[in-house]
Amino acid sequence: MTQTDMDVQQRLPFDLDRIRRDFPILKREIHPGKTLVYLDNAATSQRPVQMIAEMTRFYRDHNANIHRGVHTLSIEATDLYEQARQRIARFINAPRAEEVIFTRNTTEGINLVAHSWGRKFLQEGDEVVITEVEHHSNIVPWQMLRDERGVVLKYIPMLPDGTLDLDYARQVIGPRTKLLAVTAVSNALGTITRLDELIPMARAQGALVLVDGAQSVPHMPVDVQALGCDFMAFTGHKMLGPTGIGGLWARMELLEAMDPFLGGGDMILTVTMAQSTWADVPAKFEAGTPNVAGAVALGAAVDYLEALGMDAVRAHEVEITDYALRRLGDVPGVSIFGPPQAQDRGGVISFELEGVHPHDVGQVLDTHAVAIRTGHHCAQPVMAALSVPATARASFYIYNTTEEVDRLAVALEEVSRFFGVRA
Amino acid sequence: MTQTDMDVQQRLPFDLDRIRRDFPILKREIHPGKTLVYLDNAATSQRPVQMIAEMTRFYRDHNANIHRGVHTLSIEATDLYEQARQRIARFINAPRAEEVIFTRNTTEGINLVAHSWGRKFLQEGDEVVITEVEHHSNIVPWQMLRDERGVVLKYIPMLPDGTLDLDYARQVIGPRTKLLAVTAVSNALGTITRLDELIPMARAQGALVLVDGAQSVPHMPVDVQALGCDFMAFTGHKMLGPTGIGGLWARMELLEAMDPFLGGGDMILTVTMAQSTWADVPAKFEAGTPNVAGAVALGAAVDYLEALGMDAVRAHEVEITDYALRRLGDVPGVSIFGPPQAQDRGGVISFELEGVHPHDVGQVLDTHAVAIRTGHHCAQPVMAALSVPATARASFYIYNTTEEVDRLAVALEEVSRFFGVRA
Amino acid sequence: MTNEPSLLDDLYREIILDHYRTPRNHQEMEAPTCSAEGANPLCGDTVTVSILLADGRVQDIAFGGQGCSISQASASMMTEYVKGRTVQEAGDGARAFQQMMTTGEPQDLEGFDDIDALRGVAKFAARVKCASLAWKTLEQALDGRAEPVTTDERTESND
Amino acid sequence: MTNEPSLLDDLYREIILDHYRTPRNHQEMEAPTCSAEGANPLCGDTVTVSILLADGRVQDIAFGGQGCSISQASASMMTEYVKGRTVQEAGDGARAFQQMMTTGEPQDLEGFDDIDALRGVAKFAARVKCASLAWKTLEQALDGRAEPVTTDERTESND
Ligand SMILES: Cc1ncc(COP(=O)(O)O)c(C=O)c1O
Ligand SMILES: Cc1ncc(COP(=O)(O)O)c(C=O)c1O
Repeated sequence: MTQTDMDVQQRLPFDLDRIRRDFPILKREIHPGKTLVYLDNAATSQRPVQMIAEMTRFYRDHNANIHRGVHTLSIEATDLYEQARQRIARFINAPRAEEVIFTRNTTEGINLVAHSWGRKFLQEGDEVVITEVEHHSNIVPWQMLRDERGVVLKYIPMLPDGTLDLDYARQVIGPRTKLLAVTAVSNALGTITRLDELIPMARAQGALVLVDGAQSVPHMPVDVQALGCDFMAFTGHKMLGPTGIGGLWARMELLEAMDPFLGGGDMILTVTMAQSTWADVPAKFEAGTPNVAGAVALGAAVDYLEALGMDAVRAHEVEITDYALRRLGDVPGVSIFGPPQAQDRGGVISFELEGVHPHDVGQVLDTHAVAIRTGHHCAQPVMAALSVPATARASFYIYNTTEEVDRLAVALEEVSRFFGVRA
Repeated sequence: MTQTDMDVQQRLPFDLDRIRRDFPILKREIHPGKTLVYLDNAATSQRPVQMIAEMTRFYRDHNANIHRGVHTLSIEATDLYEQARQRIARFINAPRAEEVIFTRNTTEGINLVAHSWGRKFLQEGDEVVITEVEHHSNIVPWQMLRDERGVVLKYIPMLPDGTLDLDYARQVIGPRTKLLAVTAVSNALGTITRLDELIPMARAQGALVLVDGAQSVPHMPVDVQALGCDFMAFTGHKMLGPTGIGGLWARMELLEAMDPFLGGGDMILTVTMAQSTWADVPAKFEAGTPNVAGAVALGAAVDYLEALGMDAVRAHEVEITDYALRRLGDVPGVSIFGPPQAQDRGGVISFELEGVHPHDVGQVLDTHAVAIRTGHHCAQPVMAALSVPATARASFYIYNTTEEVDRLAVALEEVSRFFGVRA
Repeated sequence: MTNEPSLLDDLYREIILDHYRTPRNHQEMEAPTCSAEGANPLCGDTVTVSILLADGRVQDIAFGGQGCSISQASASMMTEYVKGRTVQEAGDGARAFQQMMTTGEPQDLEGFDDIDALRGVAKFAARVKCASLAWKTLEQALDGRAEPVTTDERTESND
Repeated sequence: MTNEPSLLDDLYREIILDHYRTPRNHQEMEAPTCSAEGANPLCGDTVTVSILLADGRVQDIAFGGQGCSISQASASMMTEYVKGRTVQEAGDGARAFQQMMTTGEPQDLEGFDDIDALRGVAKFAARVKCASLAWKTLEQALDGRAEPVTTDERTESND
């Protein structure tokens, strides 16, 4: 450990050694003698043993289908599933647990809103406003709705520093705006969007607000009531949970007014060959057997995060991002995209290395067991706005250390050497 | 063990003791001294340690997001995910692995077809034919499509013995029929539908055929090419796999012609703020981060079933169902719904006990640690056709023994005694 | 959470089985003042309640329908409780019953002694709505509303 | 499946890095007989290929675009291979290249010696489509087709 490193380590808000022991994958030697440095957390997080254990326990001790079962296992499974809903609701401060719909992921949550709310309540000519920094998940569903229903799709452009053009926002959000759909944090650049400015703009025009919380819910305290939004989608696999489970929160009046999404078992009240009627919220939106074990295990992931404290999680990420901005900034040839201050970012750093394509950067880093993501990060419009074909992206989470940032920085220097970019 | 029991046990095609050791939940004492008798397999199966271990291994050793990652974990995760697709494709004899779309469950698969094929290719007045024995999952999506698009929905009625009225089928399937959507096995009654008769009827009229394989793929050899169907939906949690993962198979030409389902990451080729283009099949239908670990673990479940051999799985279920039909038939007051011969059923027995409501039957059985399902089994039209409010249902799988059937039968006698129905 | 065998006696108290086997006021009524139909489609329970009101009192009450022992016994006991009481008292009973199902606590209400036998149901989340159906249907009949009652509220039950 | 460090030298052979740093035939062409654009939007790789044909032979060829070392080196090597050959030979080369990417086997083709350096890419599923892009674009240019090529086929690559 370097001196700087130790300084920072001491300021970090929680016990990293203890935390890292909960993530056995972090000990994996990717290549002989080279232990994993996992810096691809914006794509998906790693999983603590506690979450895996909860899932295993469910399958070994309580496994059954939920709802309508009168036997012990089914009652237990139902209770565990509904308890998970309550824990997740509390985590984002939802007023009522039933306002949390279990989905596969963020993407399904946004599609659910486009389908069940958008197709019912939007008319031709109504406007949906998105932004240029959105993940494809918060662009494509609205384009599909536009093409089907003649809704008008507008967007708030990105400024060169990766923040949104708020002056432009004030013009584009107008009386015809029915929905503002905006991410809380850009996964491609790390930018924290100014929801404190944007949500009031939309509300002043009578528009609803959907927040893509895929990169905020895992990384910082999120309170849907304090935000004043109407919909919030998020995903379990980025917050220590399993794959295949996510959540959509929405206000109860909206959920009650919306049409169902998928049709089938569990979302009905009555079915005859002629006609069906719908169950109450949340069942109305959860057709078929849900990912019961996934939901239960996501509950355990949320417990893990709550035990750390989301303020501490955020503080850790600010520290490590701040360190990384400085450390990477010192590597010859590296230029970093997005806001200069760690406070204005999630734990995400997108960068380029002069003279080396991001793909090659990622490939060579991998031989050093340093895992980063390269490409467009499902945000092609951001790449277009930056006029780059792709970027390299390092992203952090609760278990990352400044030592790992150092390994990234050293490896980047070797990448430059390998490609002969610098003498 | 009784004498009859031992006779049957000897004819059973595989080593039940060995299999049962793979399912630790079967040793659980639900109440002191009373070990679980799990007879709710049509709702969901139990999970072998091998499947749970595969999932744990994925999370502990290979966990990453798939596609577009250049680092080792991401490449491994992608390979494991795509290998699972191949194993599942082989399991149902799909001509190409890419024809298998990962879904959450059967319900999502059927909704995907209704959405992406139905809304694109069906016109007002076109006919979709379903049957009276369908699970709600194969009714409600078509009712929703009917109400949205003016498609005409017809159905093949059920005869009193739980089989379909094939004469009526010949009338109702006509030149305007564009799709026949039919289950392979009724989950409410166990009836194996006559796909060998129904599919040729539909094809002769130029209609496509969707098979709901939720109750066939887990329990018997299934070959989509031999069947001659066009779509087949199934679900992992009923076939030893985890919750939150299922499959939809469809012929490649259809998948290529269909519109996408959900919009977002991974299902696109290019995205600009103005317009997007779609990725190739299967990615086109898998928006967002899929249930990677779930798919991988489903692959392990399929391996487990293939190691047993699906012919043997089916033979075991026929044996045990045959035994149960006779054993339960001897319990005073029990009447069994559906076809009389085990050969004509999946491992499902729906019944009523004279003078005791199914709910009460299930409740009292639970005190004997015997887990059955009671209610409408997501098939309210079947209940209506039988003129019963609900049924009690015992359903079997690879680990069930004739001894467990005996425990069910004895417990049923006690239920009658408890409610004072018989002296 | 689990159904211990010893709990079974809590659920199926002798008096409940008695009402199930020999339901009181289980008949048709010629000309009710008000009536309501309740259904619990997920279980297949149905209850109809018919009431003859005069002078603000329930002069006569009858129930019909089919369902599990809990739903039918609860309906039978409800009719015994309500008969002869004022509309106000009947409503108080319905609210007390809901309270008992939610909390599992005894209710200090005149005429509730037998009904207390249903208190054990509160431990069986899956059965609470069976027990509640008759009482909700009663409330609906008294409100004079016509829409059918359902008890399909996920928040209250996991059935 | 994994990227062993020793494999890195298989991927980035010196001759590949040389073509990347000093690409051959990387220029514009005034009046090509045929040309095509290829893109790999998921990686951000683009390649344009312009060909001057005469007497059934590639008299001149040029490429443009941007992308990773593998995609650009492959394009550079492709142009060297194709220049002066018949249309038939160019097509054979493209097919042999695909074969090499699929099987990892050396291809017994005159003029393929340098190109053999790209054989190591076959071990890197995520990079196969980078290497293939130029060759697919070549085929498209020769077919005289106008639609842009993409290499987004999940079956061939996990990138
Ligand atoms: C015949 C049939 N179809 C469809 C389904 C729905 O399956 P899932 O809940 O996994 O979507 C079931 C499961 O209950 C079934 O038995
Ligand atoms: C900002 C943002 N939105 C949406 C998504 C999509 O999440 P998922 O793939 O879990 O649906 C992501 C994940 O990449 C994201 O970072």
